Amino acid sequence: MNALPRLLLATALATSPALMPAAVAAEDLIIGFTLDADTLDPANHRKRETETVIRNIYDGLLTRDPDMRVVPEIAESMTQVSPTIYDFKIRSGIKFHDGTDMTAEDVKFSLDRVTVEGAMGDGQTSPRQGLMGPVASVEIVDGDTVRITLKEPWPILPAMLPNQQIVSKAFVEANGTAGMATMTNGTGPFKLGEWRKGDAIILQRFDDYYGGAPDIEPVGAACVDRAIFKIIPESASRVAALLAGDVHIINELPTFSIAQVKANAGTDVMTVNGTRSFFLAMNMQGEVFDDLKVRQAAAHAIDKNLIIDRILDGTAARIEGILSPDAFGASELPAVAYDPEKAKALLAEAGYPDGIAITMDTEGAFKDTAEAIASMLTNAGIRTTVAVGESAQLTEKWRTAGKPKSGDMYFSSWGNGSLDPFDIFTPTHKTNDRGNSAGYANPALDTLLDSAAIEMDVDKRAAMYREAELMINADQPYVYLWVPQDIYGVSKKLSGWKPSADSRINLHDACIN
Amino acid sequence: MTVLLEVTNLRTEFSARAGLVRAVDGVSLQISRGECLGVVGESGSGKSVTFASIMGLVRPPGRVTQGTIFFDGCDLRGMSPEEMRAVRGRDIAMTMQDALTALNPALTVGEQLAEVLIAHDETLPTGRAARHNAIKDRCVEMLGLVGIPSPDSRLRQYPHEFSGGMRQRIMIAIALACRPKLLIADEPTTALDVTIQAQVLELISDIRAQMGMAVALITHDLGVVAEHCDRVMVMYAGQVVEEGPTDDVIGHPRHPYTRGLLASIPRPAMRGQPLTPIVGQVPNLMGLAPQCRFHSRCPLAQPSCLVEVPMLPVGPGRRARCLRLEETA
Amino acid sequence: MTDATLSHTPPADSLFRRNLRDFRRNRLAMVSVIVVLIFVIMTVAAPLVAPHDPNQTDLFRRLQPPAWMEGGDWAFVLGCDGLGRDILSRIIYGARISIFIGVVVIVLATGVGILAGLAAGYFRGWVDVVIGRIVDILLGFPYLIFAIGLMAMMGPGLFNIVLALAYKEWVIPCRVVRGETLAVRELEYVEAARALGAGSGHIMWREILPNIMSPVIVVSTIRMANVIILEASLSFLGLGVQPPTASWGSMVSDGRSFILEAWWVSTFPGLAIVLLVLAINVASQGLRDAFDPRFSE
Amino acid sequence: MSLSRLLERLLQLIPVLLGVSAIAFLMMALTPGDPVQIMIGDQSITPEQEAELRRGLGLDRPLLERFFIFLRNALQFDFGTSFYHRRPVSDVIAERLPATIELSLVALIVALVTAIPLGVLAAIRKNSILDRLATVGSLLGVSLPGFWFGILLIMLFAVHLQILPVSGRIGYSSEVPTITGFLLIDTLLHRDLAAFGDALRHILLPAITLGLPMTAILMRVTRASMLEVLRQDYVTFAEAKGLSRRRVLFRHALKNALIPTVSVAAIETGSLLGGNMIVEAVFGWPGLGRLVVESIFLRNYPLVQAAVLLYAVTYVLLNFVADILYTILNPRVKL
Repeated sequence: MNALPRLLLATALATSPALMPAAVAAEDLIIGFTLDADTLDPANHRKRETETVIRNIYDGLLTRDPDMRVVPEIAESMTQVSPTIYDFKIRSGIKFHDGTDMTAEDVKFSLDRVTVEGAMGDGQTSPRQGLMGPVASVEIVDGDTVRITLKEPWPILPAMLPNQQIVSKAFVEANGTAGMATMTNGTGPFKLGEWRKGDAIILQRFDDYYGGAPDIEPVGAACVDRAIFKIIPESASRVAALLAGDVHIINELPTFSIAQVKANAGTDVMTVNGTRSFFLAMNMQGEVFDDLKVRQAAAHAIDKNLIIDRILDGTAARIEGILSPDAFGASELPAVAYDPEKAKALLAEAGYPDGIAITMDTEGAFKDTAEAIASMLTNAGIRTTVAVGESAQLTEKWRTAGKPKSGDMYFSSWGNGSLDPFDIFTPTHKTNDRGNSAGYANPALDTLLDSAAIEMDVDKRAAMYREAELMINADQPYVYLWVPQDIYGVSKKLSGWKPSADSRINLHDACIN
Repeated sequence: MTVLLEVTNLRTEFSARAGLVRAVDGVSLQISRGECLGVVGESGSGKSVTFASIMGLVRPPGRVTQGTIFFDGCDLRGMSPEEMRAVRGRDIAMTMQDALTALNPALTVGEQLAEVLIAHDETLPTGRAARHNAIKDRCVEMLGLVGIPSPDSRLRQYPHEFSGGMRQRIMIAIALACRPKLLIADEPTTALDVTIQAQVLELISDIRAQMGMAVALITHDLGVVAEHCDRVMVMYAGQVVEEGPTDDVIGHPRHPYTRGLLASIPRPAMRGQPLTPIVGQVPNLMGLAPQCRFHSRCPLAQPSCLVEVPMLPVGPGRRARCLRLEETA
Repeated sequence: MTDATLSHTPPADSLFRRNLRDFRRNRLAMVSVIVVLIFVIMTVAAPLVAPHDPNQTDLFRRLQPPAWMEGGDWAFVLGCDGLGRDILSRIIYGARISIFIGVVVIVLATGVGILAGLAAGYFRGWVDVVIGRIVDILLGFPYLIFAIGLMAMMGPGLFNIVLALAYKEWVIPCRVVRGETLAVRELEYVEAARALGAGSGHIMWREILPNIMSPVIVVSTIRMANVIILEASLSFLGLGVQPPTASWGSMVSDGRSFILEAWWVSTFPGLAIVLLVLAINVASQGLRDAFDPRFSE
Repeated sequence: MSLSRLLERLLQLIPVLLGVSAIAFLMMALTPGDPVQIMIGDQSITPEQEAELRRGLGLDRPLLERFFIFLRNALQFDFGTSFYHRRPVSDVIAERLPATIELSLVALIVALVTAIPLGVLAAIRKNSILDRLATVGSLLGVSLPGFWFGILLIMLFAVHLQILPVSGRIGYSSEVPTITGFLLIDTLLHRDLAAFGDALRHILLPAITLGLPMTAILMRVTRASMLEVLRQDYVTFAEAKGLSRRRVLFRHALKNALIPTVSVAAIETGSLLGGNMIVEAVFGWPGLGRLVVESIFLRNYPLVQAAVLLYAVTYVLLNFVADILYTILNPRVKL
């Protein structure tokens, strides 16, 4: 009842640096994770966090190493027969968790389940169909080779294939799509122990694991007996769990907690370059931002380096175009300098000597950064009010796919897990495309993006994206801001684990000392 | 007759925000066994507080600060709360003005009756079943005594299921359950219809005669006193101003206040004379100067009355607190 | 038993003792009144009182500790928040929003609740049934889910927050008033008034209401604190006041993510909530004691 | 309680549930935001594939038709498929419900066993140190935002003292086969005292955080009504009967004083069940509240509607319980 002294005590303790690590059973690896999996069916979800969990149970034809290179996993090799035909030779001796052998039949079944309309049963189509692009058919060409035929060239197929995992045909037929949601039978390094919904997903080492991609050392069964995804949505609680020694890895470590996690004796911070580009969309169909000078003024008003340094704690890479520095086709672009005086001059030239007043929409999670940007804009004559909205509402307001939109400015982002420009450039910049929040319309760019999407020559393709980047750098439909790193807090007992740029947490190689 | 209750120089004070209030100031009284004492006074005269003090029921911020209370030879003020608890309900019982508020709405009548027996009656058998039956029999007997029809079935009912007169009877039954030596009946009839009033008073008188218990009948109705009481005591502003045998006091009041009281109510003896209310107001009981408290309203007041006035004997068993008794003789 | 304590005329002999006692007894209430007054003055005179512009960001002061801690600065006594804004100034300006939300929601809710509760408890019958069903439907919705749903539907904004909170808040005084009315309406003095030919309005307003106000006041003061916290909860879920406006709730909520590293960001506004709510309660208790002798034993 | 009264109660459920369903449905329908767009997020998709996804979720039908389909199916206890979990909503809710109920009940017990004795003591010793402490404590209780207080508790007991866990329902060393879904009961049924202790350690901080405001409210209500009751004539009369102090206080005073406490507790239990999403988020408690809030933000219509309906049923049932308790305590009111 008497809460005050307790509260003060706790507050005092919260500031003390001496935080002892605690003991956890040595063979359990525990991850403090933001969200529970929606389902454990690899073909029936649309969420990154869900895939992170599933990826430790199910392997794919291809996978990515921590440096985002695509390497064979269940496939032994990949051959591109023609721009629209890919052959995958399936590794032999792979077993499902139930002990049955995995065959090319299972691979075909798994891919059909995702790509064929109505293949999920009950007339349902996999929500992941869109991730497989223009796949026309999947065939077994001889006993152990699977051939994917495309309707049109789609060079990013290899980059997208790690998103699909292989299931057992017999198991799916026995349990149905309904059963797949909670029951698993994969080929991955872990099998499902227990799923305490909303609380934890307990994975157990699969001893007969074939070893995973030979290109990613070490090859073999997983290091730990059990890997547990413990769901802790609140970031302060997640950090507390790490500091208390309850967990060994936490994702989405807030930037302001970096110093404390580093200072704590038993814990450390690991980062990896992210794939999500942040930007300010300016409504080019609106009254003020249809003028290039005003858009340039906004770009000059923002001190990106200061925000990256002070708010993001240096954990982000500055961008001048939409592509992340790690993405295919990324290149050095002319930088827009921080110059509030120039911004004011540009505003005056555009006919706004007294500046302009605008509203910037953003989600609650980015409120801090948005307010910092808003105060910079205001200092440069663009008097900005931040309006925090719910993501669902903002999506509807800004991602109109060509329909007229209201609003001035939108602080937002677009993810690019494949690091292929097609995935981010086209939706955000092609005329009337889904994510074109700025309402940018440039026929020349549209043509360029369309041909780049199906260009098979790697160098030519990169050059095309370089050209596209220069176009948007000049037109400035967005103020391109930065690509933040993914930040993980880890226990010093952890070894063999590296964060991955696609936000996956692969636990195959992780050990607890 | 032997003295049952003897109170000497009782003083009860309440500390209010604005100061100390002497609700009872130097009250002395006696009640003999089997006697019925009428206590008369306006609201705020201290009559209820006097008896609450005797029962040890003055609650903070009130406090008995002075005086002695002897009951049946025992010093009540010297008793511990536990000893006092044993006296209450067993030897001294009390009924309150309104049975509707005095009976607990959430408990059955039977429970409220039985609990007094359980608390005090040491003659009850110890065996569980026997004890239960004995208590029930006693309850039925008590309800029957106060005239509740078919008491057996009504024990399980709640107070709100009875009529006003019945509730009053139940309250009396509870008070009498342990056959107390003294019953303090605090305005037993104010809340009742006139016809029921008479019945309830009759009931108290009957039982008093049966049990030989003493009764302190607190009322502002001199008519009730005249009819039921052996002696009467008139209180004003925390003090006793006149006491004596009922017939003497009512027939020949000596204190100007008693006279005023009698003049302000219709009486058969005064038929034809106009009613004369007492003018003025009861004085503040806070920080009163030591002087006659009635003088501001007294038709006989003189400057010489502004001194402390003791109770003065005015006849056999009669006293009054007035310096001008010769003018009322 | 205290029917003798009717007067307030000061007697000469105990003036000193009485004053001493009164002082001791009222000191707490006086302090509370002063605290409430300070907060009210703060809301009115915020621009004069606040040392800084509450919305002036300075990223070089991000999470600067309070003055007495290492790295602190007496110009920013309580330290700075995640954008380097002065926490003290934001608390001072934030009082406006929090007090506004708390007072408006409670006044609205209590007014509606009393009317509905009196009607339901007094008339009973179909009035009670209709009001009861509305109350049931609203109470059937968990408070936060309802508020979240309303906020999601109507969009952000101070007015919408007030609506989202008051929409259900009135149900609480309504239930209390109804229950008390049911109990009181059968009492004899009410029956007496009815017998004397008093109209329903008169009975409800003059006979019943004054006798049931004390639980209503108790519940309302408690709820006011709750409303301020519910606003904080909406902020926690990202549906609170719009930036850069500060409300205490949103400050506590925004600062909670820093609680491991920069406890001051959410602790000081949290203490402001506690202090104001505490002061309102103690002061109202003191006033009630003074004006209602029934409570002043 | 008569049978007809019971039937009447059940009949009262109908308008409440209909009203709640309609409001919930309308609210979701009128709220901007498209579940399909949210689901697709940043990933590429063709318009045909998007239409297929929409059809699969049943969102291609007109609003009114969707409402009637929902009602028709709900009557058969079919609440549809969760957009994200791709499983029947009833399954998803059933998995989360026991955790929420368990937490709420423990919080309720914590609140009752602290609030009633404290409220009674504070009333009996009015203006004493204890009364003042309890009053200040209860004010603090309602003044502390739960998410903030919860994190402070975690800091103290889990991070610094390391005597209680940060989050979750039970550790991973023990495996408890589900019988009731309530871990505190299941562990006892398995005679696994270690696991029971573990579950108890996990539930302690969230239950205190959740129960604190309720404790404060119940304490204040109990104190106020106890003071009111102690002024009543029947308490004086009970004293005059020479009853023991215990009997006067607990049988005569408390039984009446508890009437408002019980009604407030019943109402507040509803808000415990519906108001614990914040505590669930802070303590990583795998309950329903968190799921529902997430579902509102993700526009997972079927789950929100079913959960709201469930809350409404719970609320009506709780009221029913409160009514029964009210009659037991207060014979003046007839059910």
